[in-house]
Amino acid sequence: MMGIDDMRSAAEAILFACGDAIETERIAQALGVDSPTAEKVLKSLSDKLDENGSGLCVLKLGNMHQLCARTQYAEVIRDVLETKKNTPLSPAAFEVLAVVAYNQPVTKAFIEQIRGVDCSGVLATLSQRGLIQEMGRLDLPGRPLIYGTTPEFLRCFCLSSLADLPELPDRQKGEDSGDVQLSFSSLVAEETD
Amino acid sequence: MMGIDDMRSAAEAILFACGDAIETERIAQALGVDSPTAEKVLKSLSDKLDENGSGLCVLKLGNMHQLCARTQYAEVIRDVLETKKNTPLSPAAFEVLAVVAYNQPVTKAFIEQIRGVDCSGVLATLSQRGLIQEMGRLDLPGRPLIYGTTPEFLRCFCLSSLADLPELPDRQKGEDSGDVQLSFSSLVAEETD
Amino acid sequence: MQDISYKLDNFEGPMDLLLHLIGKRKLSIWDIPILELVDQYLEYVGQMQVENMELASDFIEMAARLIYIKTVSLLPVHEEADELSMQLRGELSEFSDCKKVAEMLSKRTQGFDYFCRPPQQIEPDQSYTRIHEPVEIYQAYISAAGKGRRKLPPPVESFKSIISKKIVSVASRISYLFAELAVKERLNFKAVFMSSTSRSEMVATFLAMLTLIKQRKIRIRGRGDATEILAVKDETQVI
Repeated sequence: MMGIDDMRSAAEAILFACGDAIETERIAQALGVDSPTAEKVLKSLSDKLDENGSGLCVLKLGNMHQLCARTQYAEVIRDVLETKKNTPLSPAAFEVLAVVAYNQPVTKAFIEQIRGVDCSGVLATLSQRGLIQEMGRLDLPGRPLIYGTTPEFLRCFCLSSLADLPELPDRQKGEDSGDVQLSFSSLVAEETD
Repeated sequence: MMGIDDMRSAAEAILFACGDAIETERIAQALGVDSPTAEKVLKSLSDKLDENGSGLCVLKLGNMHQLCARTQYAEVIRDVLETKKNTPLSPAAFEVLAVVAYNQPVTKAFIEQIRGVDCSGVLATLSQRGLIQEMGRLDLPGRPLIYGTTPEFLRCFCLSSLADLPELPDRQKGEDSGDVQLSFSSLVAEETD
Repeated sequence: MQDISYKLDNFEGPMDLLLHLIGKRKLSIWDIPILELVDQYLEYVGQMQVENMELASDFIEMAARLIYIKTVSLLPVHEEADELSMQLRGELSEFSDCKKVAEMLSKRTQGFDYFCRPPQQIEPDQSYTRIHEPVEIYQAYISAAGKGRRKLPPPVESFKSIISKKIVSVASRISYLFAELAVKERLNFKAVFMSSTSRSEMVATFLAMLTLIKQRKIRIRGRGDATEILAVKDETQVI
C-alpha cells in the first residue's frame, strides 16, 4: 500500500490525466482505499498546492474533483491559447439556469411555466456549454426530458456542491404563500392531475 | 512585471491548460520576458515539482515544453480511465444509439430533431466507446458528418446483423397505433390542427 | 399612460412586463391591487397595438387571462377572482425569485475563469463491454421518439411524392398568359384554369394573374362562367 505522500502524487497524476471532473469514488478505487481516505488525500493535495503556490488547484464539485488552473492566470492562458473571454450568458440563460439549479431535475415545461416564455433555444445553449445535462425522462405522458446541472456548473459558479447555492431571496410573504414554494414535487402533482 | 514565483506558477498554469507541448517562445511572450528567462522559469518549475514530489513533471522536447503525469503513475491512470469501460450507458446515450441504429446513416441534426436536444456530447461518448462511427459526409450544404453503428454495436446487443434489430411498429399502416404512427400526411394533419 | 417609453422588446415575456409594472408601484406582489395591475397591463398592451407593434402571442394570452380575472371580480361573489388573483400573485412571486437568483448567479461567474485541460491522450481502451438484449435498443428508440407527443420521423418514401412533383413557377405562367393574350385578345377566366395539369400550376396561374392585375397589365371583367381576362393596352383604360 502507498504512503500518504505517494497517494497524493498519484491522485494529482490521475486528476491531471482525466482532465474532466472525476468521481472521488473512482480515485479511491484506483488508490485501493475507501472514499473517506481518498477524500483526505485530495484535501491534502489541495492544501499542498496552495501552500506551494502552484498554478493549479483542486476543486471539489459535488462528489467529484477536478484539477484546474487558478483563475488568476486566466488572462495569460487566454493569451497563449488565443481564446476569447467566455461570452457571458444572456439574462434569459441565467434565469433558466437559476430554475434548473434550484429545482432540479426539471422539465422544460416547468421552466416555461415559471418564466412564461419558450426556452428551447436557451436550453440548447446551456447544454452545449456543458452547464446543464439531460437526466433522463419523466414517466408522464409525453415522457418529457428532465434536466439538471453538471459539475461544470458548480465549477463555473464556484460552488463545491449544490447545497452551497445561495439561499433563495427572502420573500415578502403574503399570509399564505405555501403554494408558491418553488418545488418540483408540486409540478409533478400538477401534471398528473 | 511578475516575480519569479509568480512566473513559475503562471507557466505551470499555461502548460496545464495547453495539454500538448508548447513552444518556449510562446510562454516567454505570455510572461513578457525573453526566451532564456522563460527557459529558466521552466527549469525552476521542473525542479520545484521534483522537489515537492508532485505527480506531474515538466518534459523538455526540443524547443518545446510539456506538463505530464509521471510515468510511475501510468498504471493507476490507466486503471481510472478504463473504469469507464464498464459503466453502463446513460438513458440519453441509449436513445441516441437507437436513433442511429434504426436510421443510419444519420446526421447529428437528424438525431437532434427527433430528440429535441443537443447531442454532441453523447455522440462523442458513443464513438469513444466504439459503438458508433463516422461514415463520411453528406453531400449537402455544410457537408454534415453522418454516423452509423459499428460491428461492436452488434456484438453488444447480441445481433448478428442490422436486419436483426427488433422491428418497429409498422410505419406504413394507418390503423392508428397512436404513438408511433408515421405517415407524412398524418404529420401534416397534426400540424395544421 | 405617459410613460410607455419602453418597447415590449424590453420584456422577455408577459411575466417580465407585469413585474416591471409592480416594481414601479414600489409595493410588494402580495399587496398590489390586482385590478389596477390588470388595467395597466391591458393599457400597455393596447398601446402597443395602437403603435402597430407585433405582439407576441404570450402577451395576448396573458391579456386574455387578466381580462378573465377582471371579469370574474365584477361578479357579486368574489371567490373565483380571489383564487385566480392568488394564483397569479404566486406565479409572479416565483418568477420574481427566479430573476433574483439569476441576478445572484450572474454576479458570481468568476469560476468561468478556471481553465481545465483535455483528458490525456494515452487513449485508454474505453470500448463498451456490457451486453444488452436487443429489445433494449428498441425501447430506447420508442423512448427517443417520445410516447404519444412526438412522432417518429416520417420515412423517406413519404417525401418522394412531394419531391417528385414539378413545381410550376409564377414567372412561367406570366409569360404563358402574355403569350396567349397576344394571340387571342381575351381569355376565358375559367378556361385558363381548366387547362392546368396540376394544383401547383393552378396556384401559379392565379398568382400570375394577381401580379399582372397589380401591375395593370391585365384586367378581369364579367362574372360567373363569362368572366374574361383582357390585356390592358393603354394604362389610361384602367379605372
